Amino acid sequence: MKFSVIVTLKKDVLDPQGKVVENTLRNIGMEDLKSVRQGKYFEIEINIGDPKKAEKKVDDMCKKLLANLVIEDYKVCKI
Amino acid sequence: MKFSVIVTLKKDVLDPQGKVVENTLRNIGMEDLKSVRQGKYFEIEINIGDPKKAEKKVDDMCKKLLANLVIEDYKVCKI
Amino acid sequence: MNSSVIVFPGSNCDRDIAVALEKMQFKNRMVWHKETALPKSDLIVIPGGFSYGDYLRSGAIAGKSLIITEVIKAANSGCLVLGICNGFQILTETGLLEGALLRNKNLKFINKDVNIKVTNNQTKFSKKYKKDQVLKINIAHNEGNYFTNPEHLKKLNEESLIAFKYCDTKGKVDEENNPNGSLENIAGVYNSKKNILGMMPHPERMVDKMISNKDGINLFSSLLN
Amino acid sequence: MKITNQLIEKHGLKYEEFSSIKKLLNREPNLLELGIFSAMWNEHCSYKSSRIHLKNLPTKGKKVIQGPGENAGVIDIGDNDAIIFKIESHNHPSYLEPYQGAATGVGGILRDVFTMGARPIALLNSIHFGSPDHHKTKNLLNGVVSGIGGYGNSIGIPTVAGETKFNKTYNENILVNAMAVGHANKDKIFYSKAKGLNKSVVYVGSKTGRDGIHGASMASAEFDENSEDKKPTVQVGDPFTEKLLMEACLELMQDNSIISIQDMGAAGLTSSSVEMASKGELGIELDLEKVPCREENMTPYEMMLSESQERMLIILEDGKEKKAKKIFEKWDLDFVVIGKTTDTKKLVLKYNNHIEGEIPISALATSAPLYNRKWDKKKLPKDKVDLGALKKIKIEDALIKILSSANHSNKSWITDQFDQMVMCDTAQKSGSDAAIIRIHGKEKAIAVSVDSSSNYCKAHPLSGGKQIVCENWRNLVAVGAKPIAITNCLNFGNPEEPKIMGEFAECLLGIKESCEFLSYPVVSGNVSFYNGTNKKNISPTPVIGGVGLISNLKKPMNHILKKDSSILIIIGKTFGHLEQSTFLEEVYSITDGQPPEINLKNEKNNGEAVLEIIKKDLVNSVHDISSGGLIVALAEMSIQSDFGLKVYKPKKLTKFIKYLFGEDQGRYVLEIDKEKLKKVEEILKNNNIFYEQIGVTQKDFFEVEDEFKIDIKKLHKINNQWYNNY
Ligand SMILES: Nc1ncnc2c1ncn2[C@@H]1O[C@H](COP(=O)(O)OP(=O)(O)O)[C@@H](O)[C@H]1O
Ligand SMILES: [Mg+2]
Repeated sequence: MKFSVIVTLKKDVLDPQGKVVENTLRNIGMEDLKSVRQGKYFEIEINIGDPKKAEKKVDDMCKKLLANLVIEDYKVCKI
Repeated sequence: MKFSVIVTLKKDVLDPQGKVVENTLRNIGMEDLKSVRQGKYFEIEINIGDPKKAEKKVDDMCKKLLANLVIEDYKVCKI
Repeated sequence: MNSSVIVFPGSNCDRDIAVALEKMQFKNRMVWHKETALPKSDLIVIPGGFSYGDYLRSGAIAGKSLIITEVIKAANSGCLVLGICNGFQILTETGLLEGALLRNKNLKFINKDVNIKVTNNQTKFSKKYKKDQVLKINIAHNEGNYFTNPEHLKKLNEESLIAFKYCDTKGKVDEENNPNGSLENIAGVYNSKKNILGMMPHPERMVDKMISNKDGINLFSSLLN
Repeated sequence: MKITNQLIEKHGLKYEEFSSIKKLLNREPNLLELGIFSAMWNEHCSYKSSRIHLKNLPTKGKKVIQGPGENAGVIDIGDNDAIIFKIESHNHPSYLEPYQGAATGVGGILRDVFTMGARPIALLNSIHFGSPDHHKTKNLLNGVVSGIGGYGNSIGIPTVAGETKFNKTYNENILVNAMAVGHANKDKIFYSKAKGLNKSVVYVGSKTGRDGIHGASMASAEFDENSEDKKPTVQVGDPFTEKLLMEACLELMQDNSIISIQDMGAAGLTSSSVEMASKGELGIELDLEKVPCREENMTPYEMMLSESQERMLIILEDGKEKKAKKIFEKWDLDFVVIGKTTDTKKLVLKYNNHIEGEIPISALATSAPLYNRKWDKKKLPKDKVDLGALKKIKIEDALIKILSSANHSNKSWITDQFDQMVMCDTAQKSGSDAAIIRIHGKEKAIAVSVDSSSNYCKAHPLSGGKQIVCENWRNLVAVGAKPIAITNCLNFGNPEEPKIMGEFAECLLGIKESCEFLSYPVVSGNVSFYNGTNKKNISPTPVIGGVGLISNLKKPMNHILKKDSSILIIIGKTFGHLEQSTFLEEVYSITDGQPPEINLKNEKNNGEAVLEIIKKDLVNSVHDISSGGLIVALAEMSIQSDFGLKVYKPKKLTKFIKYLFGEDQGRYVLEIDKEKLKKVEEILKNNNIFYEQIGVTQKDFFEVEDEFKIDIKKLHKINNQWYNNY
């Protein structure tokens, strides 16, 4: 079973990377741009048949390693 | 209009970061794990009403800046 | 010999390279990235550092700056271009050099003195070195893992476009002496016309005995005549 | 809004403190004002528990240009050159988010240094983690090390020295102390004291966000049901912006535009504006709607208490705004005049022309609480360790055990992650007793080192405080530098407990005594209390950062053995003090007993003789003897070099183990050419200094006479495996 995990900085946390990317996109002529936020993406394959259990496991991974909940949020999706 | 962009390393490019995450997850007891690949995630908001045009613009951003096509693939999704 | 050092926001080896160039009697100028014209130069150097914080990908954003179009023009008309560390990354991002620099294999920043071998001593950058001479040069990078496609790699080898390879003190090239995971231990490459050199090691750090050694001197003196 | 007891408590204020606030204002404060008081009156900003003790430290000296009280200390190194330096803690944020916590720690201390007009030339750090077995340690180690590197490498300032220790006392509370050292022209130093009326107060740097707002989680009109997403967060560092800010400030400092400048550190806009006004005995008025904000709808409360990084406040001379603005625009940074200086001696905060808060500056600064907290003295522990009763261990095995331990393993796994060479003036990198940084374009250099020894301080704070200053001094001497001054970061537990306050008070007395005797004044520092959790306090850990001068750098001195068959001598007397030693801790897990005694007179004489010997070029390598004793010092010398050595069995011998592993203070090992020995002995005899020949260098093997012989390649391997296997 395959999941995607997206880890992004919490709303009020400074995102210096996103900011620089945003400015650069504007500078190279993308004027219609409103905003960019950057995050991390993981594609996780797991050997568990039961979707509920599998998702629970991936959720666990996020909490334990992939995201630091002090500054980050995460989202898990089955793909 | 909002889009998500996922940039991942091409299949034949080594992903040491994903590998390390994978090993670490195993070490902390996630035995059912099959594989992890890591990538970048962008959330892009854009002031264009026409979805086609907007998507085209985001695609442009990927080609021009967000992805390095020598080593990376990307995927754009409306969200 | 006139040289220009391009300074991006976040460049941090710009002073170091300027000191080395001046020590070697180059007439050097610093060029701010927002400038739209280059002063007359025989050599353009893109220095090390973290241009734009290395955000997104190292070198990616500097590769889109105003001055870069001028650098490309100059390079295409034969001007010598040297990219060191972040400069190498920028050169690959602009396409002036093929390939890409990935994260170091161990995922860590690496700063240490490593041995590299001069694999081609027939270029304007290397003619003062002996063939296969082993140099001890400092590296300091997060993304120095050189990668390219098989066709290009073949071309690099066939046309002697590999400038330096990581090796041991005796010149042996193997996995154990590959600090960052680069393909074939590549530490630096030329374009096909050999007027552009990109390298991860920092020759400008090796021009002063008190601080390190003088193994970088001959690169600059090669360029002088 | 009504100020409830709960609100007061959430702001970390005691009820008595709240009463004083009401008295000082002659009324109840509003929420904004309460927040400002809480920021200025907390331990971190007000030093309310520590001030009366800090006062006793020696802070003056011939070479001191500026002692404690400014952003950083300033010393004179001759020829119009000044060195500006300071150390600071970032312990709690680093425990929550090791990468960002450590990174922003580095960023913060750099700002303290370049605010004063210095270009930073070196970074150091002192990092303490819990036991390697603790489940959090590995992740914290990885995060902290890459965070320190991530910031320093990116901004392009070499990280050249530090210390890394593991001890279970830090299991729930790691220490991350960062030190920055900068160089300035003596006549171009900038201070925070405001001067003149109606001068522009300018905000420069990054925009303000809701980072690290104290107590922002509490309920209030602004922080209602949605307060969950406004939870206080650890700041994210942006070394890129800091690099721009640094270059922009240094550029602006070239002429005479700046009256006063102050970085926004803890308590951001609040502390910076109050500090400037307080020092200048002026008032300050801010128009908060002008503050550049990152988020929408930020309230005055949030703006004043935000701890967003990479920001500065500047008071400009009249008519300089345009020129200054141009510089900041060149570097893509915000530059906004947000207020002016006034003669009211008040902090007046306006938002869209409406006064939101008004507080006398003195109420926030000079009238802040000052406590003389109760403290207990700690007696010198009596318990003598009975060596005879311990299970026998072979010297070789003990040495191997120590050299392969987490605390004594080679640190290159860490230091390879730091750019140590950028700026091309690092003449001596990590790995030696002290790092050496050349002053750019000149012949002279400075040496820097940071040190701590919490075991000694825990056993007997007074001796520990004394010892650590001496060890730091010794490390500078060992590379041939004349020690000039120190900065200190005092990491302690909860000051409200008399025992902890006692540790603090006595460590400081010890520090004072050594500093006075060695003419080694304290020019800056930082206090970090409340290190610990659930009533468990960390061992007292004062960290000393020292700077010394090498007036003519010919060749950097270090402890790498240079030749075969040279003579090894030890300077200073060996008694074999084993209590509190690495030997007892690593081999027998014994951690009680007394720390070694300090003899300041010998310390000074020995050190001065070593300096003379180095200066006269009579010695090949020098190493001070610290934790692990003589044999560990010798092993370190040969591990780093291509030579082995042989240690003789001493003639007058009580116990070989004590001789080899004892941690008597004030000692050095010197490697000397045979031909130069006489000259060296002359110097030592003339100065009445105790010394012995203890061995000789040789090829390939590390050998202890009649005991064992081990290939140095093997020794090297033993010393280099811990981190890679962890
Ligand atoms: N976190 C660190 N950052 C930089 N250098 C470090 C760090 N930890 C240790 N080092 C370096 O490793 C060497 C050995 O450290 P240490 O044993 O504490 O030395 P000493 O006992 O002489 O103070 C020193 O050169 C020190 O600067
Ligand atoms: Mg030492």
